[in-house]
Amino acid sequence: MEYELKESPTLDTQALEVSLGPQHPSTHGVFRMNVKLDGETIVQLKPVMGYLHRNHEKLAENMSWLGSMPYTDRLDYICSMTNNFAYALAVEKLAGLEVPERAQYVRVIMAELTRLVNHTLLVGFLLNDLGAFFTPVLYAFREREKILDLFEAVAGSRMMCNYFRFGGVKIDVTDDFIPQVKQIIRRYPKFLDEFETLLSENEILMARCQKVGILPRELAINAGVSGPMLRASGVPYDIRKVDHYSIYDRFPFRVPIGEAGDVYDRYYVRILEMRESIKILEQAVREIPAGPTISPVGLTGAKSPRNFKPPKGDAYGRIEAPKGELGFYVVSDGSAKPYRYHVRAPSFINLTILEDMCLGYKVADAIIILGSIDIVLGEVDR
Amino acid sequence: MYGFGVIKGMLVTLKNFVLSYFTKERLTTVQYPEERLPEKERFRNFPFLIYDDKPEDLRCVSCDICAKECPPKCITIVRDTDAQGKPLKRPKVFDIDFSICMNCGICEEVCPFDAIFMDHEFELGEYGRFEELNYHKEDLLKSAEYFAQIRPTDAALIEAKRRQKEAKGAHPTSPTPPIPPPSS
Amino acid sequence: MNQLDQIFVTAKASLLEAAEHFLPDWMVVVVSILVSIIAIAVFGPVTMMYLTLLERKLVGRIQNRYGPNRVGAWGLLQPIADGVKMLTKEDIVPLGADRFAHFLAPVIIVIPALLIFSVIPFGRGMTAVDLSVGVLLFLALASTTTIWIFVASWGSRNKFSLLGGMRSVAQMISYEIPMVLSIVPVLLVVGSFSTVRIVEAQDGWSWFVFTPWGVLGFLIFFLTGVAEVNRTPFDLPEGESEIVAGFHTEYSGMKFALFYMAEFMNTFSVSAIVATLYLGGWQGPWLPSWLWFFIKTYALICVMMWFRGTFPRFRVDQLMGFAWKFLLPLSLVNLLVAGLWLHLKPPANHLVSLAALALSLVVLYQANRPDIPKKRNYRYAEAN
Amino acid sequence: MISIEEVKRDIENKFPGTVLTVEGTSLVIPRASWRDIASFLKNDPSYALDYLSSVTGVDYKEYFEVVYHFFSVAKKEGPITVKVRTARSEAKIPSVTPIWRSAEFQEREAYDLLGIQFEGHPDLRRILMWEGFQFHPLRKDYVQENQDRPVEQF
Repeated sequence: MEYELKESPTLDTQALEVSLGPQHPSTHGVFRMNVKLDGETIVQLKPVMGYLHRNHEKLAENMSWLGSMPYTDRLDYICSMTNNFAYALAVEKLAGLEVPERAQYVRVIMAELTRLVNHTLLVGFLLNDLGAFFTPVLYAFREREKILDLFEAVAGSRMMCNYFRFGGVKIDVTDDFIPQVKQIIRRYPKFLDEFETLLSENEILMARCQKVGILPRELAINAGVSGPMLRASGVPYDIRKVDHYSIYDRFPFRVPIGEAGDVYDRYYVRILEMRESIKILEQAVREIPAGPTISPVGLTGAKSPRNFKPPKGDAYGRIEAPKGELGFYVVSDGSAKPYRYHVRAPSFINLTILEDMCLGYKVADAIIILGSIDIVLGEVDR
Repeated sequence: MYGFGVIKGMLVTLKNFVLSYFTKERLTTVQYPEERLPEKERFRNFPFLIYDDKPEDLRCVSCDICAKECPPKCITIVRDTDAQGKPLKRPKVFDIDFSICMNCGICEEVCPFDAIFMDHEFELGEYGRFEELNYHKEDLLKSAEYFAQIRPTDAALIEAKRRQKEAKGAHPTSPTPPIPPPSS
Repeated sequence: MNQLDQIFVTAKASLLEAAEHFLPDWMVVVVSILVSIIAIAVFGPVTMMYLTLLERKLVGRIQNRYGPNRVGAWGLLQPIADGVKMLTKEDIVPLGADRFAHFLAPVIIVIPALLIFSVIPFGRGMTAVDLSVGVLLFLALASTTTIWIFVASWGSRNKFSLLGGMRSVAQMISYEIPMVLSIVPVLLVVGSFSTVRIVEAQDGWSWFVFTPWGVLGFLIFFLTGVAEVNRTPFDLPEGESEIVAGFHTEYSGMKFALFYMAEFMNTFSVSAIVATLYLGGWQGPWLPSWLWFFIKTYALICVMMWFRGTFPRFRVDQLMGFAWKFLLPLSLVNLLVAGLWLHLKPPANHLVSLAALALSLVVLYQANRPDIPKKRNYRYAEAN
Repeated sequence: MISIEEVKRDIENKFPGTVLTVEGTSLVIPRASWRDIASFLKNDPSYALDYLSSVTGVDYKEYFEVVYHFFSVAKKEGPITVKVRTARSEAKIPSVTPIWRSAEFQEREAYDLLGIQFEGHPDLRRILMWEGFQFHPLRKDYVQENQDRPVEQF
């Protein structure tokens, strides 16, 4: 998609080059967009990233397999549980570890709670980008707090959970965990209803978000867009449904899809996904069995990581993280350290088509398009 | 009807405004220094070293496993020696740089001697970034009673395990917990 | 009762009476002027300081927070602490800035904001200057703010500032027109530009907001007023999520505080003028007149803050569309409605004007229909 | 789900002369014919690999390997893992960005961190490291600071 700068026959005009970022209130971190403007219309947009780069992948090559687990927390620091999940899944695939039943349920519960956290926060931040004065964000924070308290009680930390282990989870959940999840399940739909009354039908929000940043279906697939963004463009592709990883084939949830592929669809698909997540949680809480939470083989990885040496080979494990397809490609040479460890970060790849979505729209639109992609710079820059 | 959604949104904020005066559910702010949230038992912050009866009796045998496993490598251990230069099973230096530590809890997990645990103490502000945050052995020492106080469930489990081990240890056949061979 | 009502007036009168004993006549006039000036010059910034506190408290509660509550009881000393902080902060001028313009803009922008106070009738007999062109003065002064905003944005030599300044100019010019047009019916009915006369015309409960044209005029004037003072949802010139802080991106310390002060004083004066024109100013039963005035004004300010706590921001083109496609035709229609109402005899005038209003609203709604966003239905992928 | 052997047979029938090898669950494709095979894999209706999930490079000390993970959104199948190898001295691989847009940033990343040149990439610049950075940090011979240094050295 190209946008032509309109030449005026009488006036000598020039495109205005603005650097949105790296210190900008709405780039969700240190992200920079080099923008060329015709008035307020975007003519060209070049994303610049890497300000938060710490060579995560090289770090992982220098420590034991387990040692990378706390570092995955810091990729997408809003949903550390799903990052752990993807890494554990990839290594389990590589080492051929079985995960006990109870641990599977705990993992699913954690992943879905994380999805709730992420999507609620995203909607709040998107509204902030739209110019709402922090009200939706703080409502989102209010509810997120309840879930983070739960994470703290179970894993010991609110955001940097470091809870998953190869072949299970670090420690069994506390006794009052299940009742508390039930309370969240009761509470959350009410909150979502209130949130939606505040936002979904607000004419200003609808006018701002509809027909903005349209991402056509074919381009979305071709550009490797994943997660709610892909589904908002009308592609019914959910890795939980396609790969049936962990125990997701036991949960009959639905996959919401959008039609226009604009910002409003991306917003609303996320709201609907949260409602589906609550259904998964309901069922998981009902069915969770008793038993061990880590396989005895996996214990080597947890108790003495230096003895954990997956066989030679490579594996690609991917999950439907809240932001999209989070994949870990791990190569083992049979030693206690990964030979190669690669993160397929959803927010990084979703940024590929940022320019295509923004051309021809206003500066204000570029901000909300970026907001609707849902990036976390910890994951983009790695 | 156009404009209706806007008005509904305003009613939601009005509801929140009014209810924030009446329900604790909506007004979630905790006035921190005066009010505090209850501590979660599993909450982990920075590590500390545990001793049983008196501060000289460290459980740590300076096996260096935690220092090797620590992902950001914030632990430094130097083994103590006796007068003849024979290495002793206790650390001479045990430093944890809190400016590097990322509270992951792996040291606690891998320690075979139950000597290092994660603390609940979080008010650790300092005016400097370097030596002030490098905690030495003396700063890290805390008693087993303290541990039992902050984490009763874990302490009970570990106490039971240790007692079992001690009972076994009476037999000459069972060795001390094995130290995994360090791999390159 | 009457005493309480006239307490400020009598205070000033007795002060002048005391001055008469040992001052020449012309000095008494000067003192009288000075008293009014000082009262306004003190009142303006103090109002601004406590409006910031009010806003933070209100929005805090809307967002389920406490708001400032650490400095003084209920945070009452917070504005003073903020003022001290602002005064002691480093004043940073960008290297490439036009130093003169950069300095001039925040200084001058406060002046029109203060001057507007001179025509506001704070209570019965409590108008600093009863100008025969009071409303006109308000309009003129309110629109000069734009110039200084643009000077600030140009002088800062920052692209974000420039964008903010341009947005500001475009927005102010667009909203000025429906704003002026929405006042015209009031002038038509009262037959005077004087704010005092306008209030007096709304004696008893005959506030203009209770007439068909008054409701519409009130709504239009209030909305355009919100836009005029750059408050949410029309705060594009300083839209912090898009252009960092708009025209005051490059300002710090006291210069920034001056912009803030101007904004809050404008908020107050716009609310005051809305109250004066449509809500009967200081008219009201039982309570002293000045109390009524402040109740009405603060109620409107609280509504503005409520807006701020609720709404996202418009986009530039939508903002313009709203002004030109919706508010402008509506205010023209309102003029016609007011004319009908004035010309016909009651009760026919109410009926006819209401009918005309309803008809034009329907027509406008239909005409704007393509631009109105629609609710969507979502489907789910088939299970697989 | 098509097995990797079938894919190999199909491609070898379609492109006579190319020799593919199967390693584990992945397909090693020679560099020279990679561009043609890539567009075949995307456009052939029996594969329809329209979704390139992950592109990454691995430094195997003797050679570089670029690993592609393909999925089919249309058929909900996958993954098909493709590996393309190149010599370390002259690391060049045809770019697949014109075929799959998702490779754009990932190839830039592989170029940045491993120094693999992707021929035909529209905008091959460094993406994570800064402009002017000399090295490629994910290479195994990249000299890094000592990880196990004692605290005193900080």
